[in-house]
Amino acid sequence: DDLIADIQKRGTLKVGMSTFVPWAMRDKQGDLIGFEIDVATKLAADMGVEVEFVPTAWSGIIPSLIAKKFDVIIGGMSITPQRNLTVNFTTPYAHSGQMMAANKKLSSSFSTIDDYNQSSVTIACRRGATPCKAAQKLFPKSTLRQFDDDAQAFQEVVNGNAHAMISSAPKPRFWSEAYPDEVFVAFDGENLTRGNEGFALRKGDSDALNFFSNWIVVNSSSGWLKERHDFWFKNRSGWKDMVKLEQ
Amino acid sequence: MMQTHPETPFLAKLLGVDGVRHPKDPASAHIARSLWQVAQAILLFCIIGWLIYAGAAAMEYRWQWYRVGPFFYRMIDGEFIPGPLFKGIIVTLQLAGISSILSIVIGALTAIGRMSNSIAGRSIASTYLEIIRNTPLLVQLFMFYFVLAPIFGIDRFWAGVLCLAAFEGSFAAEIIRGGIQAVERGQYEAADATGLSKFDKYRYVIVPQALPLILPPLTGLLISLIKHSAIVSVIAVAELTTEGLNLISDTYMAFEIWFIVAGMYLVLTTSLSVMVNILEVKMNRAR
Amino acid sequence: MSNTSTTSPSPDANTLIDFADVSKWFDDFQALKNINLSVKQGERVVVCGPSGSGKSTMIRCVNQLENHQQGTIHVCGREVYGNMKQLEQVRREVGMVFQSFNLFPHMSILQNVTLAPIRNTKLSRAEANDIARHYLERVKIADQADKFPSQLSGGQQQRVAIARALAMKPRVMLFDEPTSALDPEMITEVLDVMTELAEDGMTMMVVTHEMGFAREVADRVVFMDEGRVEESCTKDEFFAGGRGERAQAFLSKILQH
Amino acid sequence: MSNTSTTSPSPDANTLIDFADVSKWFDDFQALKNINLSVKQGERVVVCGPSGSGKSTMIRCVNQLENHQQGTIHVCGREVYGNMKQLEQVRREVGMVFQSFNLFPHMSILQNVTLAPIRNTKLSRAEANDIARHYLERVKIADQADKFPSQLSGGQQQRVAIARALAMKPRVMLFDEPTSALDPEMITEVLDVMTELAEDGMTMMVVTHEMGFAREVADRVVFMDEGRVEESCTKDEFFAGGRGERAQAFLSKILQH
Amino acid sequence: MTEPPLQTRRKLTTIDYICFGLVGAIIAYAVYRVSDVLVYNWNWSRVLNFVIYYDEENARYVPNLLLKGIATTLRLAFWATIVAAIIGLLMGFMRTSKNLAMRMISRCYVELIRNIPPVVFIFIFYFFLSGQLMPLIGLDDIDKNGAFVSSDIFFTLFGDPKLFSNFVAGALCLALFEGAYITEIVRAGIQSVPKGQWEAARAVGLSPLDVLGNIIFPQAVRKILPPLAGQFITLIKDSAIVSLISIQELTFLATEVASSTTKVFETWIIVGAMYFIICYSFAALFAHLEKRALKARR
Ligand SMILES: Nc1ncnc2c1ncn2[C@@H]1O[C@H](COP(=O)(O)OP(=O)(O)OP(=O)(O)O)[C@@H](O)[C@H]1O
Ligand SMILES: Nc1ncnc2c1ncn2[C@@H]1O[C@H](COP(=O)(O)OP(=O)(O)OP(=O)(O)O)[C@@H](O)[C@H]1O
Ligand SMILES: [Mg+2]
Ligand SMILES: [Mg+2]
Repeated sequence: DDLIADIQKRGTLKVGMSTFVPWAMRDKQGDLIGFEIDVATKLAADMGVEVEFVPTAWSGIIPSLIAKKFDVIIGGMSITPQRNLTVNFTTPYAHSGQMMAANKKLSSSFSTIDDYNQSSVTIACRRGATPCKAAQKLFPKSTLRQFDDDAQAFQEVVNGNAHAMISSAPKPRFWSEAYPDEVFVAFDGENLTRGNEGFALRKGDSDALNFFSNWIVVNSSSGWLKERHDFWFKNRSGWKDMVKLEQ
Repeated sequence: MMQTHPETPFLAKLLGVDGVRHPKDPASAHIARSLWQVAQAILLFCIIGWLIYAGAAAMEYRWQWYRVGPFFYRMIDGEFIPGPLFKGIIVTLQLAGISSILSIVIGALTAIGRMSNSIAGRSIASTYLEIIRNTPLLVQLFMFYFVLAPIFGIDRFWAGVLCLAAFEGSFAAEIIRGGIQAVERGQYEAADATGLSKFDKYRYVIVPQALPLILPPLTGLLISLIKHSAIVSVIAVAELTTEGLNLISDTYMAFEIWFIVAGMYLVLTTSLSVMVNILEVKMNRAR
Repeated sequence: MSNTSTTSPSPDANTLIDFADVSKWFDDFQALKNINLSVKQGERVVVCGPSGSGKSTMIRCVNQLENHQQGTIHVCGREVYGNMKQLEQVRREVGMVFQSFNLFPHMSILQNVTLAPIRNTKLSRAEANDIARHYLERVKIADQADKFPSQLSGGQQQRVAIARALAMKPRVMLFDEPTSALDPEMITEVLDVMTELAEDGMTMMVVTHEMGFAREVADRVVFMDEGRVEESCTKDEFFAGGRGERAQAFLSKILQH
Repeated sequence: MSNTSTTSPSPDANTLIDFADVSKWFDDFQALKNINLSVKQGERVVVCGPSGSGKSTMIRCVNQLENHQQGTIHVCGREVYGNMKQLEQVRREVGMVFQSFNLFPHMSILQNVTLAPIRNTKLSRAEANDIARHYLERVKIADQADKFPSQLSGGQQQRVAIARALAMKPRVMLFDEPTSALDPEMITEVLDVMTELAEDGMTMMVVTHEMGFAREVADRVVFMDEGRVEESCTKDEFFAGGRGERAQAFLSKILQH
Repeated sequence: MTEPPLQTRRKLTTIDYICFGLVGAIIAYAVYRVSDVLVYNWNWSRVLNFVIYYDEENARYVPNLLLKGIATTLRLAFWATIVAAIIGLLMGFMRTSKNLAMRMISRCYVELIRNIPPVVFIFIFYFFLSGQLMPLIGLDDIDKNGAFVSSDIFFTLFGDPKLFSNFVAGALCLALFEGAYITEIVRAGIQSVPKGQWEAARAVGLSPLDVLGNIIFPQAVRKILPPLAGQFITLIKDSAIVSLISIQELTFLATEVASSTTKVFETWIIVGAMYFIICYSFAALFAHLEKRALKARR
């Protein structure tokens, strides 16, 4: 089967994604906005088809891809060998880092990785996401709590139920700004690891893989991807109005 | 109408096949007919099974059953290391066990409140019941976990336990109330007429008669509690479904793991139902 | 006891119901024991006997509401047998009236009576209505045709049940204690209808304890006990005392009431 | 009409039950209409009347199984009223026997009879057993003490119910159609026990249609109709015909049976 | 005829005051914790904006995500109830059949569904079976610009045509799930018809189909309808579970809103209230209808 031909024939590109500030989120009208939304929209436009987003719970995103609920995942999914055994990845279209937000009361004295790497420390993350892998690797001794959603993990830190949470940049920074008294960004905002996010595709169609990969190569050398990435990730001033943040 | 001739073959009795047998219908023909009906059913299940299999094949999914062993347990140097699924089912059982006891307590209190004359008892009990009945369990769980738990400083496991107990408690309340009200009116009157105090009336006359009516559905409640406990995976309590989800996100072997998890629940709940059935039959016989 | 029962030849055309060596079990309990009995065209048979003696079971075997397991039963010349189509045929020639009326509560009286003619014999609604009204008149209840069963008294309901059975123009009517669920005042109105039916020559098999009725219309009285036909004699023989000890004892209890 | 009931002075010590202007409603339906009636120590009152006339309701007001809404009822000198403690006291002085026995099915006969003495008067089990056996003997059923209610016949069950009521040594006994759920052979055995009780001087209020019993033991017959006490006269007056039209009509129907 | 005396109002007793006091104390403590101990910036308007929002360009209020979610939830419940009723009817009749194979199949169906956690069932069915089924019946390829598909009627009935195949899969999932419970309702309804009705129907020589269609079913329906209405409400609630497979109904959109805004408390309190209002009003409506039907029958 030929995915590209199918998409052309159907006239729509179905994109699986999951809400994940600022990769993809809802503006005040309830419409989807974010880095990935821009990427997928341009991708579809370049293919000459319409784009259709299929918002999907993170834990079901791979089974949904396999069950052909959509053609491709453009969902800030980091490339890992484990995942690659089940799905195909394109060349990375973004390189996110992992950042850590920590509770001021519990962990203000912590400064090194080793401080967090204790069995008495609880670290929260989003189930199945790269940050969890990173946390496992960086803090093997600490207790890991996995959630279906980043916001839940973060609330745990705000409430002092977890010492810290790891998430892809820049979310920990955004959140810490909202709760300056309770939460701070650990390690001065330094990225803990560097991720490689690619589109995920079903196995077995190297033509499609080749097409998507080269689309990414073209758009990153033209600087478009970086420009969009900076718009969404550097700070919130560009899109604050869209989501109507009061702070 | 279940009728069996004295000479109805054992097999037919066992299967509960209608024992209606015509004079000209020898025992062997009767067995043949029962077997034919069983065969029909098996055939149908085979067709369904084949459809599923064909579906799976068409999906070009790479089955990796050989990898599932360590999910249950590993033996390292003769030492038993429980795997995630094993740990998960233990947590599931703990969860169900604690919340079933709590739910019976909540149910009993609610039932008493609803049946009492007290305005507070009635209004609090019925408010509780209406709220539980008219919102989804999933939303209740989110409320418990995201709203109540942080407010009262309850941890994840207990938030799960309390939510399940509150949910099942509403059913327990109705079971208990139903059982008590199923005791004949004449029994209440006879107890009153002999001048028993209210406590004695319930302790010696009503409750002993209500218990046999209450116990079987209450054990049924335990089964549904085990089922519903799967939902606390949403708040990351490390029970069976959560462990399954975590494994899936680690390995992406979605279907193998879902089938295993479903199978484990099925074994747990059906074996419990069978036990309940046996219990009920025994109690009926005792009566 | 053999599992295969012998096939008896169909009895002569005049015999509408014929039991040959019929036995029936409920689980391990034998409710009918080698029943032999035949009812001729136009004959009126009253069946009596103590409670649990198998009267209902026997009469319900005629139209196979209960299936017997041994022996053969012929009704209107056909052997009743598992074959559904043939059985439906037989049931249309046999009308039955139950102790508890069993009217269809969701249908009006008229619908109750017309249902079978319309569904079974494909009569038009108008034709069926005519027939129904005729029989409702016969049981003296035509003015209630549009009511529902729950609006009628017990006696009226039972008369509707009789009309419903008659509307299929059956060759035999079976009655299973048709008056025993009725209040005393209503018993007579149902018995009157039954007596008229008997006088018109309908073949009838009636389970009843109303000995007055038996004395008036029965050709034959069958006395059952513990699943056996203990006695089967003409009305005159029976009431003249030509009966066994058990029947004697039973009768004396019944008449004491 | 006032909502607050007036407190009448307690009637003289000899009066065990006293109804003064008692009315009772079920929703909008008035089941008792201004009942005035008193039962003296040792008196045996039979209450009769057509179905739905309020006999059960009246007798059940005595020990407040039904609550009246107007007027006052005194039992053994105490006004029966909402107060639970006082009511329990009254109920221990009043024994009651129901139409449907209402034995406790999960207890043995002996336990049925000893429950109230043990729980209410804190007797030891041994003492209670002695009392129970005494009353069981009195109703001629001591040999069944260890059986369960479901193992007894209706008549036996009703006699146990009488023993259970007597075990509290009540000053009054109430009977609500104690024989109407029984088969004919069993009626006599229960009536015999009741007659003996009457002969021993027990104060009794009995709802029954057994006119033979009334004729034998009653001091007074009360006839009710539509929630009113229509007639209340001595047995002799009543049976001698000194009664109103309605009572007359009712009695003729009853005796026709 | 005298009037019944007015019922005296029940009085509050000490126990009542203690109970109310306890509940009040718990609520007061919760408020205290939220304001003093727990750190949280309440912002109701941010979430309420997702219920209904003010479109400044056209100067009017527009339903936003959460209201759309309710619409989807109701659509799901509606279709799933219809399909589940059909499944339940079939299986319910099979459950009372004389044929062992029939009984075995429906029994297995009911037991299987009732003994697997809904969460697990939904995942398996959705990803495994519906992944096969939907392309097979070609729902993925419906013409999204066809006259009917792009009409308002279609939108009212099925929602966004783009999500149609997903919607159908979710509805089927729920239907299959609730079908097991409706099967039991139907079975109870059929078995509530007195044995005498079967016998009377057979005795007048009706064919088996006529017996079921004309006698048993019409009587069973009266017993079936009220619990079926109740099951519809249950289905509204149970539909929350398909949020886990990303059907765009109320609970799923609520999780999206919660993670977009990080306003978790407000989101779930509002969504809980929305469910409550819907389910409670339906329950009241059905109770009213049932009462009226009962009166009409008398
Ligand atoms: N469905 C059944 N299952 C088991 N036993 C049954 C069933 N129907 C009847 N019996 C038993 O078969 C015996 C005969 O029953 P049947 O109803 O024919 O008696 P009967 O003569 O009609 O009595 P009655 O005068 O009480 O109606 C009884 O002992 C009864 O208990
Ligand atoms: N719990 C109740 N609720 C409503 N109405 C009732 C109730 N109990 C009795 N009634 C009505 O009160 C009236 C008197 O009933 P009661 O039982 O006292 O009559 P009765 O004289 O004992 O009749 P019977 O001889 O049939 O026992 C009847 O019309 C009855 O319908
Ligand atoms: Mg019978
Ligand atoms: Mg009465």
